[in-house]
Amino acid sequence: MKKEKSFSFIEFYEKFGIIFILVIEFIIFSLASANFLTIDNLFLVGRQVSFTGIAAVGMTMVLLMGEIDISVGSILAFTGCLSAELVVRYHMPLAVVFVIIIGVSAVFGLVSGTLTTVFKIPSLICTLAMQIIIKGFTYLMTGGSSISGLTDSYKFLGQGFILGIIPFPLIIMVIAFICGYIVLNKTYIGRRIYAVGGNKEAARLSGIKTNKYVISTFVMSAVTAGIAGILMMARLGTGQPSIGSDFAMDVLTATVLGGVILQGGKGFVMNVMIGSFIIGILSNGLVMCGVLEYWQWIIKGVVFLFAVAMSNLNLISKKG
Amino acid sequence: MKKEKSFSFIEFYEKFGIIFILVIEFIIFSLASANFLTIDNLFLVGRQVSFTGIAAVGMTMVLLMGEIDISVGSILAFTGCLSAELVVRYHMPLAVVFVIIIGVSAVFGLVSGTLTTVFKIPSLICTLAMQIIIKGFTYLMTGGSSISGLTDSYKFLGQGFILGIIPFPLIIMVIAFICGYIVLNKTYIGRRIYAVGGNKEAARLSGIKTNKYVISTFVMSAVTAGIAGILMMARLGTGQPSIGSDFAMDVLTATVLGGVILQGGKGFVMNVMIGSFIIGILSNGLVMCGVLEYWQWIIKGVVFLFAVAMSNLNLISKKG
Amino acid sequence: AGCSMDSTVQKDDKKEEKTKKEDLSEINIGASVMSLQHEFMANLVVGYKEFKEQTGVNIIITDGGNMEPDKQVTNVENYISQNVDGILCQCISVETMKDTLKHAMDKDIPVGIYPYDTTVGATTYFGYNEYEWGEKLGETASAWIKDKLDGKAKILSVTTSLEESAVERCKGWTEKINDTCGEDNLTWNTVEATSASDAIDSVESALQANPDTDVVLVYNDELGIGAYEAIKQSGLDTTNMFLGSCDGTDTVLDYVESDSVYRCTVGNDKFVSEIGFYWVENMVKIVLGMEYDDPFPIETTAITVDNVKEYRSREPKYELSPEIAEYVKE
Amino acid sequence: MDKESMLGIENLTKSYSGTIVLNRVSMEIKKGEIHALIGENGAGKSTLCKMIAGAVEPTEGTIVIRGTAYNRLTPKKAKEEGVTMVYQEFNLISEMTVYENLFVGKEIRKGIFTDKNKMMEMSRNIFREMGVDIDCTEKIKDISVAYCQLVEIAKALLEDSRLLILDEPTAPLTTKEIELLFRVLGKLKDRGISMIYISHRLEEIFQICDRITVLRDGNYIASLDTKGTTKEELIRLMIGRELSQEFPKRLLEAECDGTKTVLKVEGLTNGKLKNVSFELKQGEILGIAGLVGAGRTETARAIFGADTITEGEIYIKGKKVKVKSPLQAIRHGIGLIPEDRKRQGVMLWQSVSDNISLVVIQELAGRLLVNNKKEKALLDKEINMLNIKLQSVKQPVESLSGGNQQKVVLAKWLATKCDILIFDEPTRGIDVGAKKEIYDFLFRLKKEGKSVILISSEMSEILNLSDRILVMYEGRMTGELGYKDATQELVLRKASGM
Ligand SMILES: Nc1ncnc2c1ncn2[C@@H]1O[C@H](COP(=O)(O)OP(=O)(O)OP(=O)(O)O)[C@@H](O)[C@H]1O
Ligand SMILES: Nc1ncnc2c1ncn2[C@@H]1O[C@H](COP(=O)(O)OP(=O)(O)OP(=O)(O)O)[C@@H](O)[C@H]1O
Ligand SMILES: [Mg+2]
Ligand SMILES: [Mg+2]
Repeated sequence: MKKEKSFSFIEFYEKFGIIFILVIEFIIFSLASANFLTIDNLFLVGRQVSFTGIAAVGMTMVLLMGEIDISVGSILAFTGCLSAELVVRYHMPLAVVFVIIIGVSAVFGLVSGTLTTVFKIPSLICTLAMQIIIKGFTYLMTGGSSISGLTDSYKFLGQGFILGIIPFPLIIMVIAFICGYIVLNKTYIGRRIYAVGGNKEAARLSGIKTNKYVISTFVMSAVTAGIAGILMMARLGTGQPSIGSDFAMDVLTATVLGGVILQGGKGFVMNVMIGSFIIGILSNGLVMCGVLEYWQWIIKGVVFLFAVAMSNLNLISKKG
Repeated sequence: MKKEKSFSFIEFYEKFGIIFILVIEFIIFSLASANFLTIDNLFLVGRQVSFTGIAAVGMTMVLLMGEIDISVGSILAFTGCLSAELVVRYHMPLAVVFVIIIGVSAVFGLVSGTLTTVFKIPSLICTLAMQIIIKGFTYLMTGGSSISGLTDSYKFLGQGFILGIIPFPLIIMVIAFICGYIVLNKTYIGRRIYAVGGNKEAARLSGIKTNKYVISTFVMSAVTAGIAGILMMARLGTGQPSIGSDFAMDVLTATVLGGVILQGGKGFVMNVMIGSFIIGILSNGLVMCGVLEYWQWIIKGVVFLFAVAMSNLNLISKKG
Repeated sequence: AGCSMDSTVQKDDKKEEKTKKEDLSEINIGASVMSLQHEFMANLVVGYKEFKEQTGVNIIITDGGNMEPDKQVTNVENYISQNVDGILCQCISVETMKDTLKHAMDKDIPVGIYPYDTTVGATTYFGYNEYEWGEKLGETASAWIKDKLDGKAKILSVTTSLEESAVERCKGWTEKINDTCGEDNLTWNTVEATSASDAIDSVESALQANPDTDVVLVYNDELGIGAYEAIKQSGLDTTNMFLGSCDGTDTVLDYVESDSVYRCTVGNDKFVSEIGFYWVENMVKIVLGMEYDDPFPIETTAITVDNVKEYRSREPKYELSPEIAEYVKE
Repeated sequence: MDKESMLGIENLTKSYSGTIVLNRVSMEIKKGEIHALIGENGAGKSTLCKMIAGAVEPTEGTIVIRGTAYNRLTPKKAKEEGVTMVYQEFNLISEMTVYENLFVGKEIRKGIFTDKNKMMEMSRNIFREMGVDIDCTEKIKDISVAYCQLVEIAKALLEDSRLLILDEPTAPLTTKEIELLFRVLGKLKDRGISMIYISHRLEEIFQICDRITVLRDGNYIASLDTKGTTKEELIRLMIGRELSQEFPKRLLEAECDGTKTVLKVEGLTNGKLKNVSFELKQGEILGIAGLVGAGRTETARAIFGADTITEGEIYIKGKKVKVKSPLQAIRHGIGLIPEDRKRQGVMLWQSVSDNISLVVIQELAGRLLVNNKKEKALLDKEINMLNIKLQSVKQPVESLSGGNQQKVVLAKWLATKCDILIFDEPTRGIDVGAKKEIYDFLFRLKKEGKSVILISSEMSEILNLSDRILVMYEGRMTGELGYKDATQELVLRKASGM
């Protein structure tokens, strides 16, 4: 088979087209607001997106499997409150709290994953149900009120800066994406995730335990949401049961903007980070420019549509 | 090939298993609450589910295409407010309002459908974006406040009874399901919808304009949501911009409980009606039994999981 | 001919049944709150439960999910169908609830509602309204502006158009401050938020755009917590800054007490859980045909660093009124 | 019985929701032999092999692999025992590259990291060994069916297998690749690897197999040595009766009206095609031959409006027409039976009836409602004519055997009024009996005055059925031959661009 291996703009575009959207946002907002393009503000956005970003790493894996996880918002709230509870009420050290939270989130992921694979409950419905169940537990635990009294060392997780300027959660997000990149693109585990997501039957017949991999991605998604939960609680300085109702949709939007397709098997995790930033900068920029809330909604919707359509340009020209 | 042509429980179960869940609900709630099994209460539930039910007819068609429509909640709110606006401010007669609402909803559906098919934006993201855009328009139109001052003849649409006992919206819902059934299972249009949902490429090569059919289902979904919006507005007696934030998920849950699969091509619309009732009766029954609010969430989640798992029993036993 | 607005299946024997209640545990009260996701409502529920504990009255609590009026309608309809003896409803939208509540009253079910909107014709009302709360916050803020900011201020309102109560409160403080300080001296900005994490994002961004903001007014405590963290983390000089909100929940009282930038939260003379307790007691009185309060008396107070100690000095008290207490003993 | 046993099957039974598809089959495979498994469509060949490979769980029975008995196997377990299978339906991941597909589930690793370079190198080696020119970094979705098949085979060869099962590996291949494949299989056999070989092409069986087992309707019929049997005997065992001559007798020239041009294509050009021109006469069967990737499918799709054309004209019955979509093609009376049945032919989950009546459904419906009587009449007619084996018309197509699925696609198009029919590999994966039915059918169409374009990779089909043969090479027409002048050699030479 002959192949002309020249630089292909289409291919480059398909892979990195999403960056253009980010650049356009930058240009527009820099022109529109004097305070937008400051180091301070950019790091601020960095912190704001890091929670969605961290959870988006796990969500990417779930979407690569052709599944979906709607429960991350509830997990965020639950782990946030639980960690506050553990810190404030039981004075547990940070490391222990971390281990417990990761354990608990992993159990949530395990349940969702098992229900999806073994009981064949479509993941959309399964995680939707998990979402309201976990919400129920959150409120049973907190009685609906927020939990305050965190010490500064805990708050550092959400509010602190490294080198005096880089927000701590942003660093965690970048680490999460790098780990996600290595796992998905460099290890055999990643190859198998793509394989199972691309064609489950083929993967099964190649001797891959598909269920194990699907469940693992749900665990990953829950764990990343759990970590986001701890950081979010630290950032708010309180455990808040009511957060997270739009979280799943934000994470999902970031992931899909990043080019991960819902059918599974296709997507590149580093673009998801860019997707998160597109959303974060848009929210920040619109507030900076003082756009009316109602118009903010409309603009956001239009930008999402535009962004996804742009990154699909090569598809659009195809027939059928 | 030998075949034992006996009555197959599995097959029956696969088709109608969802009814068992409904029966179980009936039994449990009748035992638990004296007020549950009264004609009054059952018709009440009938009215409560009819809004989700009507929109579920359209959603079924969208899901049959392997697509999804998250924007129905916003359409519900928008059409509710717009119809209230038209009635209260412009004193338009009912028929005109209906025509306008159906037209406007159809345009929403047309936009979502076109973005999905022509611009290849995944429908989840596309309708998510449409949802916030339409929400923006709703608030721009109403300024955020509710619109009151409806006359009784309008309110009848949502609050009235036929034959003194059957709620009007329930009748509309039943009609909607019967129409859905006829269109999907008796007409050539339905055949083509199933075909496109089952294998888009094969359908295209069979001379079907696949895009046209996909777009039509989005239009159907938007129009049914629009009709639900008028009825909802009549039931509430006001145009409320803030309704509908969970509507899409409720409709989706009803549809999936009814056995329509998210991959498309498979599902039976009449079971979706049962799915709607399962949700409605659960909400009603739990209140009737005075179950504690947080526990209501947990129980609902568990019942959904159980219901879907049950209707999947035959799948679960299969391998892989 | 077969069309009507009312279901004709009526139970005529219902009324007799209702007049006589031998045992408090036979009484069922339906209590619909706006959304259990708000701390204020969660505390209200604490009061309901306390009352249930003490008397055995059965209280069925529901909420409007994500503040959805249609869910609340469904819940109240279910109460009616369940034949409860009284309904307490904290309306997300009073306009929306009107028809449904009328149905309840048509069936002789006494109804107690928030807000104070007499066009509903309810049996009793909550004695405060959102507008007044907003005004109270505005009053305190105005005093601060005059005192510390020479009567000139840049104000950031944090609210949401998704909730009627938020809109009312925001209107309350805006009008009050404009009246007291004069519109010309003020610059207004608004951001929207529906959760604490939302609030922190929007306030952070707004402060980046307007670092010279002096006053931040938030429609409830939950979002206030987000705004508080945003201000603290912005590193701005807060000596003359004013952050205030409504609800009077514990977490915020802590902040107010610690003399932070959180200067004020508007609350009631009673703790929220107490309100819940006495509010449901009031309804039980109605059911039993006793004398009851209408409107249910609540004083609005602005809690600041000056009076927070005093405000918090007492423990919540849940004391049944004598006539009910007697019933319990029997 | 001189050689050691590699695999023993004892009383293997499989039933799907009450329907027995394999009934107490016992057989034996010896070490180092190539064992053919033949039978009609739906005889249960694939099912039997899938059970051996652990992909399907048997209802009853035992599988003995080199002395170890198993009641249930998993794909993993089977692999560990050295059983490798090339499935009839592809199991490739279309979003992944060729080399990644080769190593799914057995990635070469350094620690937890994959060793990309090593995998690519090994891929290249295996393809070189097979004599296939393929770019390993190409994604599966970008290569044609034939290459997919070669990738599947390469994937199996990479395994350290002792028993290799090949389920119709040659179906999408042309003569050239089949020869290459057989050479590779010969090498494997020399290494002592046993093989089960399924094919509907009996010549192949005689070419490479040592022994043959025949299945019919899920039952074991016989095992024979290749040397002691004949094609006729095999056919008789397979279908339970004699089959007269494989190809139908050509019609006399006079019987068909071969003068009127119904379709004329001029200078068809797009990404894959270069200036393709030809004419199709009424009542003619026009064969198109070529090697894999020659562009035959592309030509068909371009005429049918499924792909865009950048240049060129299409004339139907002398009138210049624009065909921009399949719908327009159908309106002009063109029908296409696509080569990839699973992706382009059928709706797997939908019933046989829904599939067959799909194209004509609007005509079956008065205004809107589908006329059940009319539909039933149509279904009965088509199913009888093509002899489709099924339990009920409401059965999902998924549960039919491959051959019968193909017949469903044929039925769908025969139900239309199209008088120009393009058959792209119509007999791929179809058993001898059914093949003959399809051949007869092509001649019936011809007699009815319909025109047929027949694309096939089976040389004998092209030579025996066509009135004229076009040969393609790399997107171009390289020759046109009358059936009288055509020989296998000539066609092959033109197909190789010589
Ligand atoms: N998943 C399934 N559910 C129900 N029936 C099935 C299923 N898979 C196969 N069958 C049936 O089992 C029988 C045997 O099928 P199988 O695929 O083994 O045939 P085959 O001999 O390989 O035929 P072909 O030559 O057409 O490939 C067929 O009648 C088919 O309809
Ligand atoms: N979907 C596709 N996308 C990109 N390239 C394709 C696609 N399908 C086929 N090709 C390439 O197009 C060329 C022509 O393929 P085509 O299928 O038309 O050949 P063919 O002569 O019909 O061969 P065969 O049918 O025997 O595979 C091949 O090089 C093939 O790799
Ligand atoms: Mg087979
Ligand atoms: Mg081809």
